[in-house]
Amino acid sequence: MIKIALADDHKMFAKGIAGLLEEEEDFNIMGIFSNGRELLDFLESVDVDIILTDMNMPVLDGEGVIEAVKLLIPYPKIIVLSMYDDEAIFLKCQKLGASAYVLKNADPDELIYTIREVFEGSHIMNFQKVLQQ
Amino acid sequence: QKVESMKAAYENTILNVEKEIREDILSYVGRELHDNVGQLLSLAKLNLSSSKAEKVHEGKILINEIIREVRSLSKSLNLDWVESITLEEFIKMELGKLESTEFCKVAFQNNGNPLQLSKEKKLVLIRIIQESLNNSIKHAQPSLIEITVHSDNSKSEIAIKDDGRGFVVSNNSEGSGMFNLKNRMNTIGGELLVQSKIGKGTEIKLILPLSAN
Amino acid sequence: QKVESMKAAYENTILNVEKEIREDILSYVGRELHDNVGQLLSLAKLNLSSSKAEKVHEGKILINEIIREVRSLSKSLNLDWVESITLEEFIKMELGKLESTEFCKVAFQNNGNPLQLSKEKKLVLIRIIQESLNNSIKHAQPSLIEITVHSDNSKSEIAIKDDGRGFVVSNNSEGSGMFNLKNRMNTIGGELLVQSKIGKGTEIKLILPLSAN
Ligand SMILES: Nc1ncnc2c1ncn2[C@@H]1O[C@H](COP(=O)(O)OP(=O)(O)OP(=O)(O)O)[C@@H](O)[C@H]1O
Ligand SMILES: Nc1ncnc2c1ncn2[C@@H]1O[C@H](COP(=O)(O)OP(=O)(O)OP(=O)(O)O)[C@@H](O)[C@H]1O
Ligand SMILES: [K+]
Ligand SMILES: [Mg+2]
Ligand SMILES: [Mg+2]
Ligand SMILES: [Mg+2]
Repeated sequence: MIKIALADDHKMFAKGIAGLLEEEEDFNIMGIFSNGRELLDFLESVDVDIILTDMNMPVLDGEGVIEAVKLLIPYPKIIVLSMYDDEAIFLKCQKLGASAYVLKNADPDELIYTIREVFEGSHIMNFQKVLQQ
Repeated sequence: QKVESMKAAYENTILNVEKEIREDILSYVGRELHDNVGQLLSLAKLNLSSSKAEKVHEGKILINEIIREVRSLSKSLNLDWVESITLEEFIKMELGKLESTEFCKVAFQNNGNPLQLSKEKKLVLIRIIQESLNNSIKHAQPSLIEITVHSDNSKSEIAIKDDGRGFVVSNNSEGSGMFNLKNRMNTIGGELLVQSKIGKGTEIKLILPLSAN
Repeated sequence: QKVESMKAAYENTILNVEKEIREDILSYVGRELHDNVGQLLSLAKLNLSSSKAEKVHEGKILINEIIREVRSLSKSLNLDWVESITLEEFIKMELGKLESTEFCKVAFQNNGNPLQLSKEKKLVLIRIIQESLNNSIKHAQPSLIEITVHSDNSKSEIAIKDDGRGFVVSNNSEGSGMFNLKNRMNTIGGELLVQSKIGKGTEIKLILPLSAN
């Protein structure tokens, strides 16, 4: 089982994505949160394998999530789920320690595929590939 | 000559207010397109590609939601709404937006006569209310924002109140956005009063004598 | 004192130009949302409700198209583009829009040095070019619209030319939009020339001495 936690301030989007991922037999959605702070609070008591995070969120945004997770609880791997097809933002996330960057309007299989790759440690970040999704 | 310069100040205020309202709409719609419609579209796309009939159905429902959002955005871009809406309706709309983002609770009280305002005064009041709400959102961390409108035969009064952190008025009200709001209120023949107390919240009162309407 | 009033005229021109550009974006995006995105959404919805797999597939492709449209609209609403784009890029963009609606053929010629313009002058030129294009679209029924940019060490010259029906310049150029454009060109230290001949088309020439840049 791949244990997943999700943070996105667009509630309908967060719920929708969680519902879609829940359909995969090997995915288990442990929690859905509407900002980075709530997610971090949750991670204090629950272990997950993969964190999916939005970039733009109130209180604590995607960058804040990556920084805090890398510092405090380095185990879970982080996938950024973003609206921005912007290389500067991609590079920033990579530098901070994200394991993958997926566009919100990428092809549906891409996200599921990337989650499995990141879980197995075989994913390679590449901005050109992000754009082709 | 004094009349001349007052007229110029009045016209200048109206021009600036219109510009700012337009600017606000532009960035509001841009943000909504990116943060809301864009995300809903992505989600719809993901759902529609699912092999589960139920998810595909959800995707179609999302399309309806998107159609509604796009329609309402395209309406807000047509500035005619400023003319066709009453100030009371505008206030309800702004509070409704706030409520839907779950930022805080909101309340609206409206008693006395309906407001009677020229288009220009309405524009200025719209802008001042927007700015006052922005301040509560940016600085106050309130649990409740309340707007009260009361109009009798001598004056109209609009109060924008939050129960947030408050601030020391004397330190902040000079040479700032707040000063600008006071000025604008004066230009249309009215008055703006600020009351605030640390830990107790802030109230902005807009008073417009009926003669100035 | 004359300097004062010239300065006032200049600032007034810039203000008005900005306002009109904003107004234009507002109505462009409003129209696009309503006529283009709205229609695409309705079409997508229809396709997605079909029982034919092929139609459903078309519906999904439409969603991708809508995602692209919404993204580009949300970009155009962020007014930063006015500052981050060169006039040459702006012209290409406008001609590109025209071409994509298949209204007529378009051509762009650019030779000499790249234009060096202050933000204000760029704004004014953007607006004059928009208005000239609007005139060609509204009045000329052209088969080709061509814009030429030429800049040397003494002056910059921009020509907007259509091969449409043309008009009698003297009858039309007073007290009208065209007069306003000439005025604006003068305010930024340049000159606007109109050449038109019935049945032969129209050419608007914008000349800006390098000293005025
Ligand atoms: N409702 C409020 N609650 C708490 N503090 C407030 C409130 N309104 C204003 N303030 C304080 O008063 C200051 C001045 O407000 P003002 O609107 O003039 O400027 P600003 O909001 O900081 O900047 P701007 O309006 O230009 O974005 C604020 O910085 C804030 O400290
Ligand atoms: N490219 C053109 N081809 C043919 N006729 C033109 C062209 N440009 C202008 N005209 C004529 O000149 C007249 C004046 O143009 P002007 O831009 O001043 O006003 P308008 O286009 O009619 O109105 P407005 O610009 O305010 O929408 C037009 O009504 C039209 O008859
Ligand atoms: K599951
Ligand atoms: Mg977000
Ligand atoms: Mg403020
Ligand atoms: Mg015209």
